[in-house]
Amino acid sequence: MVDEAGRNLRPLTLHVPEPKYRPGDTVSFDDMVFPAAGSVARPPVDADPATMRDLPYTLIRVLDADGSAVGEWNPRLSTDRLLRILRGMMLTRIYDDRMFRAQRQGKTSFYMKCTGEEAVAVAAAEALDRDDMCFPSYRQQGLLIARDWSLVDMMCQVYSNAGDRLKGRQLPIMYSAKDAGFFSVSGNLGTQYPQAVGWAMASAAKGDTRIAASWVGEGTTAEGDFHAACTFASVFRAPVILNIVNNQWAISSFAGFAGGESTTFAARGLGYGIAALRVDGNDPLAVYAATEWAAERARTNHGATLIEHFTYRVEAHSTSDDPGAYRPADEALHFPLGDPIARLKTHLIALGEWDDARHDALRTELVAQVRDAGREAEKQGVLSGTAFNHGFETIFEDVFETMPQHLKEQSDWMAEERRVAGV
Amino acid sequence: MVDEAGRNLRPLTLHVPEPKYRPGDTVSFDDMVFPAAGSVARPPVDADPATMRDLPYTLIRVLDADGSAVGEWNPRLSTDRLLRILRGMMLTRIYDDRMFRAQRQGKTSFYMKCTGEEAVAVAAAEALDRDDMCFPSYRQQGLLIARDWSLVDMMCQVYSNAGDRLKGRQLPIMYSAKDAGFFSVSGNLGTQYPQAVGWAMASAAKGDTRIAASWVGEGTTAEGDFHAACTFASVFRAPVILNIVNNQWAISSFAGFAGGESTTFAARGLGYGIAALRVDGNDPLAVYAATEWAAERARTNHGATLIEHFTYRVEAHSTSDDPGAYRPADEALHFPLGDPIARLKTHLIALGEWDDARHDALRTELVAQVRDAGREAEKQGVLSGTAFNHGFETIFEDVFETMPQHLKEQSDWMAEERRVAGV
Amino acid sequence: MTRMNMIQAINSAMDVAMERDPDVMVMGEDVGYFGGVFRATAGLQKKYGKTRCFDAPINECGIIGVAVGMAAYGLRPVPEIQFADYIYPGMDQLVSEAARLRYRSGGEFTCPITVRSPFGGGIFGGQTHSQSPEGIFTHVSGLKTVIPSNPYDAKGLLIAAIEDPDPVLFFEPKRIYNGPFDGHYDRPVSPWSKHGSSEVPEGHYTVPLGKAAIVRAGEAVTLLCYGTMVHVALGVVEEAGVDAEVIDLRTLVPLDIDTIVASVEKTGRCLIVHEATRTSGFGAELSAQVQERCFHHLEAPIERVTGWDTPYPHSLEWAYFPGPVRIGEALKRVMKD
Amino acid sequence: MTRMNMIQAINSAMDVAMERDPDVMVMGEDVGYFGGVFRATAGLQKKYGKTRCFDAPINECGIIGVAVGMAAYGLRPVPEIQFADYIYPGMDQLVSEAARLRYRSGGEFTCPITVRSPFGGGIFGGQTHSQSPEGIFTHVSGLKTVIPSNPYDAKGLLIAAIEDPDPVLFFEPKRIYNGPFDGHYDRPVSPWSKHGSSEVPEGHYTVPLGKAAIVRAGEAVTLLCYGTMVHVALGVVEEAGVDAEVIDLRTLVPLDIDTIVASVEKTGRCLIVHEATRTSGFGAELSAQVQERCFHHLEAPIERVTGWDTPYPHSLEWAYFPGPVRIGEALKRVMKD
Ligand SMILES: Cc1ncc(C[n+]2csc(CCOP(=O)(O)OP(=O)(O)O)c2C)c(N)n1
Ligand SMILES: Cc1ncc(C[n+]2csc(CCOP(=O)(O)OP(=O)(O)O)c2C)c(N)n1
Ligand SMILES: [Mg+2]
Ligand SMILES: [Mg+2]
Repeated sequence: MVDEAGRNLRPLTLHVPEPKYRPGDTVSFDDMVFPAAGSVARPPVDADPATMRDLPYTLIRVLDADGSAVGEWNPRLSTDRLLRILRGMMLTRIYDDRMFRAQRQGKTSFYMKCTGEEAVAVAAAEALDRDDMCFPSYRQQGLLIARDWSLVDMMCQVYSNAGDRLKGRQLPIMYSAKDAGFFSVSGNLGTQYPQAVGWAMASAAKGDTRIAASWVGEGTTAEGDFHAACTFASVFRAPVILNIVNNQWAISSFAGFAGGESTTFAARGLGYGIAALRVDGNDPLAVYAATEWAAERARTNHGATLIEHFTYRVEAHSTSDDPGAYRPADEALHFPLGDPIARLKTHLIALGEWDDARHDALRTELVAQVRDAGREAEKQGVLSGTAFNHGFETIFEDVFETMPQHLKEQSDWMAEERRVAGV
Repeated sequence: MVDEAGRNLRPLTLHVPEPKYRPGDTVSFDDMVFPAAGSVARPPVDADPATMRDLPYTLIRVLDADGSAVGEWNPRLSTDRLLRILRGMMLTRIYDDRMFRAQRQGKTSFYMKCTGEEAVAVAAAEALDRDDMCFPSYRQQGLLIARDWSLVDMMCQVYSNAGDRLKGRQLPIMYSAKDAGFFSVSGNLGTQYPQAVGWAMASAAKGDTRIAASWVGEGTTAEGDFHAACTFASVFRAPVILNIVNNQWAISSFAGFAGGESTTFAARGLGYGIAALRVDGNDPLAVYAATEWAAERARTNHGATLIEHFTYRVEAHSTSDDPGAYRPADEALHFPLGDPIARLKTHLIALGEWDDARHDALRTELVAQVRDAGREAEKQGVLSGTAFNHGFETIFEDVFETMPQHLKEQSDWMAEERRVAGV
Repeated sequence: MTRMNMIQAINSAMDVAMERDPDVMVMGEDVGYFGGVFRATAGLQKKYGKTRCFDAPINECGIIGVAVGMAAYGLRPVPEIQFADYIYPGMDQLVSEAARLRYRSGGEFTCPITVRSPFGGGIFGGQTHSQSPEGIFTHVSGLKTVIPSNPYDAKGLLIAAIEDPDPVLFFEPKRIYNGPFDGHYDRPVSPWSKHGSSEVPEGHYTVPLGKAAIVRAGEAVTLLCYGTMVHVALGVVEEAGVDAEVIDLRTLVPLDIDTIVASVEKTGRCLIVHEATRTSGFGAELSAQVQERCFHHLEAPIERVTGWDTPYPHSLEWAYFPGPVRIGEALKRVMKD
Repeated sequence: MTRMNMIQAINSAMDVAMERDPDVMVMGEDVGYFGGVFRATAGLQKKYGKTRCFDAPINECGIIGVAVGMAAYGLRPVPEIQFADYIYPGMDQLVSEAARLRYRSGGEFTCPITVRSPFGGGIFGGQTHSQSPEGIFTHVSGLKTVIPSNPYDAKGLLIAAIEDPDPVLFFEPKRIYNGPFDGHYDRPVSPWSKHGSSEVPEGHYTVPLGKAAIVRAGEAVTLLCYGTMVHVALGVVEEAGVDAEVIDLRTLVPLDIDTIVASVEKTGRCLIVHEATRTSGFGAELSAQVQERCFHHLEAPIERVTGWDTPYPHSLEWAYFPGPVRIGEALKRVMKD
């Protein structure tokens, strides 16, 4: 094409991202190279973000291939703490497996697993204070488990049963547990991010000492709420940890559709001048260390930290999804950062604090714990399309604190019609 | 405060930004230090953004204190081109002055000046192709003027008069001029940014050669639309130039409320992995050079560029605003980057192509041109609260291409009621 | 003619539109390679290439804003919002931009986009996969709102929407994607293949925007409904043995008020059904207009059967849903006076 | 008691609320040092400090989202949206979050925020400084919508809203900030100081949410209105010499339906006035409810006088505005039958 000015211009083309592999392709992640464990320096928690603009482009790793914890980011955890993290991750996975099966058995409408991403929630929870406030997405059930929340309570929510404190109103896994410092999960992606910043700003305004943390998937970083949160966090130096769980996939769209082809997700932090870390999300010690650093930073009035956790979504997006339609079935197996449970197990064995026998015994114990909880929960009912665990009139409660006249009328109206119709 | 773990914690505090100076303060910008003109290297237009992550933190300047054009970014413009830019900027300022006075004389409801920011629009327009599409904010009237758009047409819009192609529907200065490649200005901040990206994506998808450019203020970068635009621009490598006009103020809020305390606005580009430049917005040659570089980059399929233009809003936000209430009256005088018109004049004089006499003659000519245009426009009416320049029935036109029945009914109804009431 | 369910019909509409007009393109979360979480865009990327059908970042403001820009360029984008519940982040671009672009530019710039979005409940989707926000958009001047109730209409209306020169919201009642649900949640749903309106031409045709369909002629009462509720209403009418005239609105804006008025003038009674919450739902507008225009013909109060004024509950969705019991009782009341 | 205009009354409400409750805080674009583009928050930052009254980044999603988080912490934020036209980018946080937080968490988390926003036209603000979007929010379960029409109510309602345990939208009719505009755009407006309702107590008091005010008692027809239109309606009624009962709704949700029904049962006629566009405006809901509840008392069709179904035009705003001519004509029609 020759333009007005006589220049010979090539036609433009539109770039549409494409993941490396589609179903049927042979997977190899050999080109993914990561810095060695222990190789990244740990700045002081009060460091100026301007002095650590390289951190979003590297990967903080603590556990090396042999299971040794190395480098400045090694959080030097006690064996007790390590075992707590291991237990939390294992319990999360076992819980997921049972609830997934329950959904397949028709006991509920929906379920979402976090397989492979357990460290992101469990190790982070361990690094936070118990009364720090978490604003999770739908894939951080590990937070509740790490905070020893009742499995029965969680299951009752999934079953929308009589024991569900949310009165069957929310989609399964959209937990809410104020006493666990776990904010009500929303179906609308990313909305929790500015809310976490607001909570943290309130805590700061009140001279409190509690901080907030939030989690979104890498796909969700594209939402406007992400930008709102980062902007407010930057402007008001909110004591908040903003986690991005980069598990490579957003339903069927790979991370390239959120900008992952052009840079890292941690780099988003640079744009706002807030501290930004990029972490091996399958390395529980790295997750712990990064969270601890960010928490300390927030708690000492040095503001927000954005953390990208580099991980992989091993299972389907949800029980409604079939990843076989858009990615190779064995892609997860090739993901080079391994499995967080296996890696921590290896570490504990390397420390001489653990062995296969104890590991198997623990698994057996946890399976029993989940099974018992499941039985307990199911006593209070499971979701049914035709029988109901809560009275119809409960749908009018909690719209407002005090039920206004129009809702009372509607409630009465419903009752009367059902009476007349004899149902 | 001692927490559960027995740690002695200091209460958090909320940081609320505060500009350096408030009314009554003595202004000094001596602490603002800028790199010398000519000191910043110019990467090739196809450079990988990863190789130029320093550019958002510096300031591209071409004109030095003596008015010489120096360094790699010197666009080496012909005298004709320099004079065109000078003329465009002067005409813009003179036009602004007249329309501002017209508003004060009660001839219209509202006006917005761009005093001090003329280079950002005029020099950019010169560096774009005439058929590249501009998605401006309300402060880039200079684009229309640089593209030799009819002043009378612009004035008729400001007066909502009989000659207003927009039929008096839009607030003054919300121009629309498709034939000038100037998109309809919106009152909602930032909405034009994703639209520009969409236009650019469409151009690329169609194998066209035209690119898009958009402008927002630094305050507007906080909006979600900014993030949407940058994300799509990054993902689809859209041929678009995303300009941020950092004029230090957003109505009464200084740039710190958009994140300016923590980093530069150009740095936002890093987060998306798109090329990002930071430019002396009062240096017309720097603006030209940066725009030319970004346009070439876009046109050769290397994707989007974010450009921060560092400038200062010399006048009130709009005719509804009184900056004396929130910033020192003389702050503009202290802004260290000078005035774009004066700087280009000095440059032309230094080149030996210009002098005061010619400058004054040009000003006189342009004042006359604007005065004549004003008279011409006013012949077609000015805004009046009680007499109307367009028929009442016109408010029903253009809601849809074909007027649906309900609007016809409403139009008839209005006519009938007015007939009956005798108005 | 071939048998299609709603999804297939919608897919075919986009296929036909893309085939005929190279400026039609499809964009949205998961719509590309995968073909959409409901499979509505299956095969389109393969057939028309990645630059005409592609995944979007998860940003509804961007999806709509970018579509507005593409439309200003001259394309006819068909963006998908994965669930209508997720349309709110894109609200400003719809309300302030798409809807007003023609008006504010004096006709210089136009915005022929069609925003497709599955809506409505009854699938145990909980609060954020069940809402019916159509009423909100009917309040916005400059937008058209279309809701099909069967495969034939879905395809014809969607093609008409894509060809329309102005922005159209096309809400798809997801509960009836696979079959015409009659509101009896305890009974199996018959698939579309057993239903006449699943006979769909393979090629191009349109069902005009702004025209309602009388899906059952009758003399005793006028029943106004759209989407899923058409089938629920028809079921109740059959069971009750009432000679109701059931009108499927198909387009809410512009509304086919003439068909409605003619019917109510004939029957003297009117019942309005929708799934959206009651207060300020589109039923309010229908009720107001019928009352304004047919006042002297009305023999009984116009009634509305709607979702209650609560969020959409997960396990108790059948308590919220305006099902056969409620419609049946309301029908009795409207017929009584 | 002291004389206040609407701005002063609103300012005083926030002052009183902040004084009494350290958890009340104010945030929004330009509300801090500058005191707001309409000066509604003037002096608050100085008096209560920067951590209780501050400017926000220009991001309405953030302003509301952050307020939701602050409310979850335990504060009572009073965010300002500079113009109601700019509320849409914050729509999702309002509709999907603030409005449903109590419900979806079974009462565990609550959201006592009050979103203040100037709305309405008549100030030559063009399309994006003139809109009346209140109808949209009345469709959202879990939100309350409040609109004052005079200084006394403005202060009392705003304090009540701030003290309310649930999210409230508080729309301020900016056309009457300085005086009760009667719709005659060619006549001067008398300042509030000449109006009884500008006598406002300096301290704490509330006007309860959900209670309408009969601002003029009458027998011949019921006139339902709110905000600016209260004064326009009163003017028309006086001029026409009709014995109308004029009801200022004050709160749209929850609606004081009892007061409305009692009036219409008495008068048998009803005229509804609002400035928002007609289709699916709140007038539709009012009309539907009055018809449903007072059908057998109605002697004439309920009429709605509203803004037309167009964007708000700049220079022709008086063509759009439902002024005295239109209300007067409608009044004649409603009285005729
Ligand atoms: C506002 C909004 N838009 C779209 C969706 C539909 N949706 C649910 S999950 C999802 C993908 C999210 O991916 P990511 O953020 O990467 O999180 P992950 O599922 O990988 O944990 C989408 C598009 C939604 N829930 N909310
Ligand atoms: C969505 C939206 N929110 C708020 C406003 C009100 N408003 C108009 S201009 C402005 C300040 C914009 O500042 P900036 O982006 O820096 O541009 P500048 O005026 O400095 O050119 C604000 C808050 C608006 N027009 N749109
Ligand atoms: Mg993901
Ligand atoms: Mg600015």
